[in-house]
Parts: sequence; C-alpha cells; structure tokens
Amino acid sequence: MTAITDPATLDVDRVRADFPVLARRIGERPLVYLDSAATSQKPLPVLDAVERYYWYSNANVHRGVHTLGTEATELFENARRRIAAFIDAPEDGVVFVRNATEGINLVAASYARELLSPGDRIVLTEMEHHSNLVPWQLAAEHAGLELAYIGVRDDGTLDLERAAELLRPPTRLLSIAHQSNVLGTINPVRQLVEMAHEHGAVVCVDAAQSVPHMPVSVRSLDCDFLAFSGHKMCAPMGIGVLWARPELLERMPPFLGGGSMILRVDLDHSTWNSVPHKFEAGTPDVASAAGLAVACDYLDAVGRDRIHAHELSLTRHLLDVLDEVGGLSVYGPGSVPERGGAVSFNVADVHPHDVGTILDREGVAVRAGHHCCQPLMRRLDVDATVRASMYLYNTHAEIDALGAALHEVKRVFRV
Amino acid sequence: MTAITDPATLDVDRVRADFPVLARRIGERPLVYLDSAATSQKPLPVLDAVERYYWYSNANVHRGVHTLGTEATELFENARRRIAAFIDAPEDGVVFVRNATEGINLVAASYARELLSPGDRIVLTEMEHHSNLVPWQLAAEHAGLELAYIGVRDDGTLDLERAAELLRPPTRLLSIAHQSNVLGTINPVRQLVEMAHEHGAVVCVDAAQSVPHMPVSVRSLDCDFLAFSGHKMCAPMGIGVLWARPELLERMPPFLGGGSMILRVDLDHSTWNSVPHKFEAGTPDVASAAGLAVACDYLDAVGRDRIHAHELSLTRHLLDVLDEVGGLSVYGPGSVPERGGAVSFNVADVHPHDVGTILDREGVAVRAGHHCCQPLMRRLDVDATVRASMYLYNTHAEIDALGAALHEVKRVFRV
Amino acid sequence: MAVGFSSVDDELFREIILDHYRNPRHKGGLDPADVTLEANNPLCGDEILLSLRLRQGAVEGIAFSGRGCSISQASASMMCDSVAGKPTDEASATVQRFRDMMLAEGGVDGLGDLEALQGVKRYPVRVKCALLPWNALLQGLADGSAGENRP
Amino acid sequence: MAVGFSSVDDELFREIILDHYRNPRHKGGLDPADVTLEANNPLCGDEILLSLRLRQGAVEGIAFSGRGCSISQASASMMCDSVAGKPTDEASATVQRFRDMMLAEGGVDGLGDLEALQGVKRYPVRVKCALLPWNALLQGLADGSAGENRP
Ligand SMILES: Cc1ncc(COP(=O)(O)O)c(C=O)c1O
Ligand SMILES: Cc1ncc(COP(=O)(O)O)c(C=O)c1O
Repeated sequence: MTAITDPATLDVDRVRADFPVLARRIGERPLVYLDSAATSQKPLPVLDAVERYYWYSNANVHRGVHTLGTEATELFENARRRIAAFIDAPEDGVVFVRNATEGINLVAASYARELLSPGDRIVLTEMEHHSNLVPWQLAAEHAGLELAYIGVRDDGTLDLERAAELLRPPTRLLSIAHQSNVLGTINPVRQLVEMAHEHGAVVCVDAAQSVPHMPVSVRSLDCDFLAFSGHKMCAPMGIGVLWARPELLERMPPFLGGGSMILRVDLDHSTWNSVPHKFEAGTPDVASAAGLAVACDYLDAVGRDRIHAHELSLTRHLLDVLDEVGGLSVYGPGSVPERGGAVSFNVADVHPHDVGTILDREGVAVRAGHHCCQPLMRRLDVDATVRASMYLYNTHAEIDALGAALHEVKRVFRV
Repeated sequence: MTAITDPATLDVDRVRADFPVLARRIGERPLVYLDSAATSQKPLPVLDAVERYYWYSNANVHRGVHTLGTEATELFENARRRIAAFIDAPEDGVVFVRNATEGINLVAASYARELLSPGDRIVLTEMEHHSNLVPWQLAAEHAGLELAYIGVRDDGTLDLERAAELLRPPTRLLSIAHQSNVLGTINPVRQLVEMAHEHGAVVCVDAAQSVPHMPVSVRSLDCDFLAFSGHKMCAPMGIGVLWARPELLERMPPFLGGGSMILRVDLDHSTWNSVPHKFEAGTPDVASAAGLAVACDYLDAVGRDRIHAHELSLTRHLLDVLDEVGGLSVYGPGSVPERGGAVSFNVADVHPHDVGTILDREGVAVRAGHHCCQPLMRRLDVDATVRASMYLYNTHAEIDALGAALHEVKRVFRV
Repeated sequence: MAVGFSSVDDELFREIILDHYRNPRHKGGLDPADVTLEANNPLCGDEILLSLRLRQGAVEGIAFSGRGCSISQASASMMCDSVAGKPTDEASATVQRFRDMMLAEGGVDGLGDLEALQGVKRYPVRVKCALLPWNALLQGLADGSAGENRP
Repeated sequence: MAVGFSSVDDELFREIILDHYRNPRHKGGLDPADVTLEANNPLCGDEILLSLRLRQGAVEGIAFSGRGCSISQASASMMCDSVAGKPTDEASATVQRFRDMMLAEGGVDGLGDLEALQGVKRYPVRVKCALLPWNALLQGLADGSAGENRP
C-alpha cells in the first residue's frame, strides 16, 4: 500500500485534538459530525490566528501609515499570497469575497452579464448547487443569454457526450462543480476545460467541495475562474476566494463600488484600482483572511494527499456500512476514487428529515434536504436525501456509529 | 450637569480593560488608537462570543435538523432580532451583508438600477464616502439615471437650500451619510427625509459613522434604507447590516443568487424566498453575526448616550488641544454637538502622511489620506488630511498625547 | 438535546403518526373545491396543498396533497380527520387549540388523536412541520368565509 | 516599531529631504517633452507626472510635477538632479542602484545626496513613496529609448 492510500498515515487522534467542538456531546452521546460539506469545523491554530489578530493588530487595511494598519495590510496581502500558492495560481488573480456564492455572482455579473452578448450560451450541469445556477439565470435574463445543461447519467457522472455537443459556439462559458456536494462525483474538469477552450469558451470552476478536500492546481486545471469558501476548509466564516485570470479581471467592469477599489473618484465618474483590488470594495474581513491563510498551513501540514486518502478510506467504509444496513437507496458513483466523501442516500420510505432527527438523537449530525440542488433532486426523482459528508477529523468508528443509528431509524420506522 | 453630558459617567478604565489591544505598545510607547472611524477595536465579550460559537455550535444555518445547525440558526436569527432592536426597526428588514459598502451596493443595484427609470435623479452630497458614491455612479451609468450633489458649506455643513431645490422631481432617491467620516458633521437626516418623502423620493442613510457612536432610531429617522458595518461598532469584521423597509425589499429583485435565497429552483427559472432571506445568498458569517449581537449588548450596557457624551467631551478637548498646538487647519464644524468624534486637520505645509509617520513613532495611530472622500478633499482644496477619530475607550490623556506628538511634528518639520 | 424514548412507542414518531404518514386520510384532490391553499417551508422543502369546500357554515369537504416528512404529512391527515364535516367555527376553534398546544407551554387535552403530536414540542425545529398544514387551514377558513356566498 | 532619532537631524526626515520637499528642483513642465509618465499610489494619493527629453543618448531634460509627501517629492527632486544631463545608460544604472538601495539589505554608497533616503528603509510602508518617481523614470527610459529616433 502506498502512503497515499494508507489511511494510517493520517493521525486522526492528533488531528481531532485540534478541533475543540469535537468534544461536544449531544445529550448523552458524543457528537459525530458528518456535515462538513455544509461547513467544516475549525482547528485551534485557525481560531488562535483570529484571536491574535484582534488582540494585537486589528486595523483597517491599505490606507494606514500607522503600525497596526501596516501589520493588518501585511497579514491580508500575505494571506492572498498564501492562497495563491495553495491553489497553485498567480497571486494577482486572488479576489477575496465572502464565499463561493459571492465569487460566482461576481463572475456572472461582471463577466457574463457585461461582456457576453445576446444569444451567447452558458453551459451548466444538472448537478450544480443553487449558487452555481441562480447567478447565471439572473445574468442570462438580464443579458439575453441562453442556458444549457449537461445531464447527469444514472451512475451519477456527467454525460460527456452531451458536454462535447454543448461546448461549441455559441457557448462562451462553462461553469461546473469540481466535486458534487450531493453525489460526491468528481468531475473531469481538466478535460472539460480543454473541450471548452478549444472552442473559445471560458470555464468557471465551483471548487467549494474540492479545494478543501484534495490538492487543486489552477495551473494544471487551466481554468479561467475558480471559486471556493473558506468556511468549508477549516477557515473562519465570512471569507472566500474567487481566483480569476488577471487578464480577464482587467477587462471586467467592477462588481461592487466603494472604498479601496478606486483610483480616482470624481462626482460623475471614477476610475479603478489595479486588479485584484478593483474587485474588493469596502473593508474586507482581515481576521478571516488571516485565518484562511493559517487554514492553508494547517491542511498542508496534515497533507492534502493524506487528507484525500483518509476521506477515500472513510468513504469506502461508509459505502460498506450503508450496504450492510440494507434497504437504502444510495446515490452517486458506487466506488472511490471516482467520488469524494459526500454520500447521499435515503432509507426506504422514511423522509430524510425524519432520518435526520433520529440520527441527531443518536449524536450523529448529517444533513437532510435538497442540499441546494433542487434540479438534481428532480433528476434523482426524490424530494430530498440524507447526506453524510466527511473530513480529515472523522473516524471509521464514527461511520460505524452512523450505521448503528441507521438501524435505529429502521427500528423506529419499522422498515 | 446631566448624566448625558457628564463624561464622568462612562468609566473609561473599566471599558479599556475589556479591549486587549489597548495594552499594545508601539516600540517603547503605549498605543494611542485614534483611528476608530476606520475600524474599532473589539472587546473581550465579542471575541468570546466568536470563540464560543466555534467551540460549541459551529454549523451552517437554515438547513439542518441536527443540534448544531439548530443552534447556529438560532444564534443567527437572534442576532437579526437584536440588531433590529438596536436600531429600533422592524426585524424583517434586517439583511446581513459584509459591510456598509455591500449594503449600499445592494440598494444601488436592486433598487436604483432595477426599479428607477432613465431620467430619474439620485441626490448625494459632496461629503460622501466613496462607498456612498461609486455604487450610485455605476447604477446611474447602467440605468440612465441622473446624479446631483448637495454641496458642503464652508463651515462643514450641508447646503440645505440647495437640498430643498434638489429634493423634488425627478429626484427619486437621496443617499446621505448620517455623520461624515472626515468632517464629523452630523447631518439633519430626519429633516432631509421629510423633504424627500414630501416629493416621493426614498432615502438611504449611510450610518457607518452614526450607529456605532450614538443612539439611532430607524423609526424616528423614518428613512427607507440604512446601512452600517459591524467592524466599526466593536463587532468582528465581515458582518454588516442593510436595513430596508420590508415593502421595498418585496419589490426589489434579488441582488446575489445562490443557496438560501430561493423558494424553488428550476433549470431555467427560480422563485425567491421571503424577505429578508431573498437578499442573503450563500453561507453567511454566523460567527460574526453572533459577535455583532454581543457588540450591541456591550454598547447598550455601557450606554449609547454615555458613549456619545464621552465622545463629545473628547472632541471638545481635542479641538482645544489642536488650537493650543497652533498653526493647524482644522476642518468641519468648530463645535459640538453639531459634530461627532472624527476630526480632520492639517499641519502647515507638512503632508498628512509625514504627520502620520511621526505620530506613529510616538505611538499615536491616526489616519492620513483622502479617507475615501476624494470629492470632499477637492472641495476642501487639499490632497489629504490627518484624521483623529475617537471611541468609547479613548481618554483625555490620549488626546494630550496626540497634542504632544503634534509638537514633535512641528519640531521635525520646523513649522 | 437527546431525548429518551420507549422502545415500544417512540415519543416523537408515535404509532399513530406513522400510521397517518403511511396511510394518509383525505389525501388527494377535491372536486369542486372553493379554496385551494399552498403552504411550504422553503428551507426543508415540505409542501402542502390544501383544498376546502365550505358549505352552509361547515367544512363540507377537505383534502390535501403534497410532500414532506412524517410530521407534516401526519399532521395534515389528522387535521383533515378532525375538521371534516364540522361547522367552520368549530374547525376554527380546533385550529386555535392545536396551535396553542404546539406553541404554548404545558399540555392540552380534548384534541383526541391530535394529542399524539405533542411529542413534537420537544423538537423545536420540527414544530414548523406540524404547523404547516394548519397555517394553510387557518388561511383557508378566513378566505373561505369571505367567499361563503358562492353557489 | 518606534525608531530612535537624533534631535539634530531626524533619521527619516533629514535636512536635505526637507530642503528638496520645500524647494524642489526640476519641478514644473518641460517643453518639448518626448515622454510623459504618470505614477501614482492610489491608496495614499501620491501622484508624480514625470517629463523627459532624451537626446543623443542622454537625458537632455527632465522635470516633474505632482503632489505627495515629503519622501516622494524629495525623492523626485533628487532623482531629477542626479540624472539630468547624464547619458541614458548612466541614468539607467542610477535607477538600478537606487532601487537596489531601497529594496535590498545593507547600504549602498556612491549615490551622493540620494543616500539620505536610506532612512526610509526602516519605514517599509514609506519605501513605495520613495520609489514612486523612480518607477516612472524606469518606464520613461524604456519608452524613450524606443522612440530615440525622434527629431
Ligand atoms: C461614512 C462611511 N460610509 C461608508 C463606509 C464604508 O464602510 P465599510 O468599508 O465598512 O463598508 C465608511 C467607512 O470606511 C464610512 O466612514
Ligand atoms: C458545490 C457547492 N457550490 C457552492 C456552495 C456554496 O458555498 P457558500 O454557501 O459557502 O457560498 C456549496 C456549499 O454550500 C457547494 O457545496
């Protein structure tokens, strides 16, 4: 067994000691947190970075000659460099936003709505999160753009033949999840980028579920935009990243107007600061940016290959446990490594919310609902699913606890 | 002397003990932080609330049936209620945003750009922050709106006669700072709201510099929109508030698209969640929202009247000290209570950055620059100013330290 | 918050709730219907479509369709059972009593089968599920009485 | 970071810097100018407009206008002094030496009056101010040599 596939190489007990919330009890039971695809828990080094910032260096950025202002600016700009390195991308394309949702909205508003023309086509997929659907719908409506969708096959993967048909003129932009938050499917982004570029379309990657869980290289994906959220990768809430090719940022008009994004403001007209600052209006969340940089350090110290391998191992175990429980419908690819550690399923005729409530009584936190993927729910012909999603701090024993709790669901509902 | 005007009623030593950063030294000197108009420092109860959230209840909101998700949702929605009470406004008009800048952009994009018609006029003032200028310029350009400006008189107050002329058709919207971040001028918002409403225009208040420093009642201002930032009022960075009349929010199309703001998503069309949720796309910063609620508690416990009185007393002292230093140009109203605790000045021919650097060597943190108010700088016929701005934790002795440091500036520059 | 429950009858998912969930009464359409109301919970996706026929001051017909968890579906089914054929003022009183039971402290009796839903009170996030159909009925009775002079 | 300084000559705001700030050399326009360059720092508002006339491989004329702090203005004034009339390759070498002095560790000598700006290195945020005019000159020499075959 190589280091990559040997989960023993990740010392999960040591990792868990860094996450105070994991000591939490739900009633009598220890918390089993299987909802990291919604938001991850935060390790102490990240919380410490936030606290240190407020204790020593809190100030507004980019405008000060005083010591605190200089320190805050350095923390913020160093965070930008750190994130660029983390995703292997040129630094002047790193725009700080609140979350992946805002990042995608920025591209939809400043690129699609402003730079595309009526009749141009945007291609999405049936498995996208609402955050990668609604912004394009809004832009399409305003700018007369056409939307088209790559379908999802029964095995939970994309219909690549349809993709090949769609990724030609008048398609000008493809926006796609790197990893599905419902099915766990890891999409062949690099291949799709090649197909799109061949016909002159740009590609926006919704990396909300990939950057936290596996090594991601913008240079090797060769994508044009990539958005993700800090809060799903051990960083504080309130900070996210849109990476964009600097040349595209140059051409795009501003998104939000305000302090810091200007060069000169006159009463009737303004000119813009250099990129990426042109896209950062108002006071940013310096504390969370500093926390995000430390989260990158933390994930790299544990090792992203190791995290990915650990999650694959957990996923494999989870698929076995679900099989053993029996009577479940499991969605998405049936095997790793075609999928990551977000697994959706349903228990006979029991509604996912009822499953969620019973699991919660057992201390097991999963998500139940449409997971912001209503079109995919319709494709799967379900109203909702239960989703267990894993991260570096989860253990095989926790997966067993989920299995036991599912037996309890079956007992209560007599299925 | 009444309690309101007696600064002795605010126990500044006790307040200071709550702000760890105030123990910071800049080289040999204690930090004298006079840059609260840029961002305020944070008291321990707020930092504790953030930490507690991440230690015990961190989860995504609005979607979970599990215990952490429920707790996080309650914290978030309770914060909404707390903020509504703090500004004396109906709760369903509280939209969480990143900062005042995003709040104003939301109104400019979803109200002005979408609901106003070519030829309609938006009125601003010459003293606005770029965050209350650029969003309207962008909306005006896109929607063919006209912009007009209320001028600033030599005493730093608004030209109300001009305001009366401008606040008639085709004016449909007035957006105005409650308190100027450069001049300290407190504008007669209530009177301007009456004038605007009389002619059918709505009013957006940039309350970034008022909500932190004095009691503000939306009901008594009777404004239609009000935006402010948490980070200037003892709360964490990354959270701000747009309050808007719920009826207006109902009519406005969404701003950002994504998770949580939808009712139903189909591939080609979506429908929207109820207000205020329609305007909150993606995962919000729950930790900072919880921190903001605690900041409200903190400011109310100290007493907003008392804070305001303390700042007025500091401002009076500062104006005296600047007068004593001599050779300075001081901008804005010459006396309280027509002004709040942000005071701009220049030292003879010394450039504000040079002043800032020398003050920083003395441990005194002030801001030097255009303060995101370039049009106002032109009106004052200066490139930049030095600004000292005060908050509940500042002392009269700190103002004296500023005075001494200004003598040092004069010595170095031989003025 | 973990909640103890007997192994015979779960305190939340009572036998009778599971029964109404699996064998809903009054499920389907109503022809003719005077009033049709939609209630939904956008955050969890529960949907209830309630149809009412009010005649001579009484609930002559009632039916529901929709999708959702056992609590919202059982609540809808039991609600229809409890008001079908009743005078509208009696139906309104039942709505009021049920809402009081779910939202106020302490128990209520005299609601028959509906009392089985009291267990939901210990699960505050699920109270919305139980109330969903009742909010539709409340609205329907208000709308319907306004339109009572229909043929 | 507080920095000690003598009471006779401030380590940052040296006599000679104040002198160039208050009595800038080469301030104003240049007629004719071959190249005009703008450099600014949007965050602090410093602006430099640099005009150059390059003839026969030399900086025949140089002038600047603009506004900013003592460091940027004095730096511009001293820069113009140091390259006026010099062969362009010598001017380019000066630009290089000055940038090395400001950005690298350790001191540099042979820059004459310009060495007074070394004190700025202890104030990292102000280094940008000192470099502002030099960035314009660097660009101007590059553009200008491309256009050297002008009348
Ligand atoms: C009057 C005024 N408006 C708006 C803003 C913008 O605030 P923020 O940068 O927090 O969005 C500020 C602060 O910089 C301000 O002083
Ligand atoms: C695939 C995917 N895209 C986008 C998002 C939106 O992330 P956020 O809510 O942090 O903006 C999520 C998470 O909810 C997601 O899973």
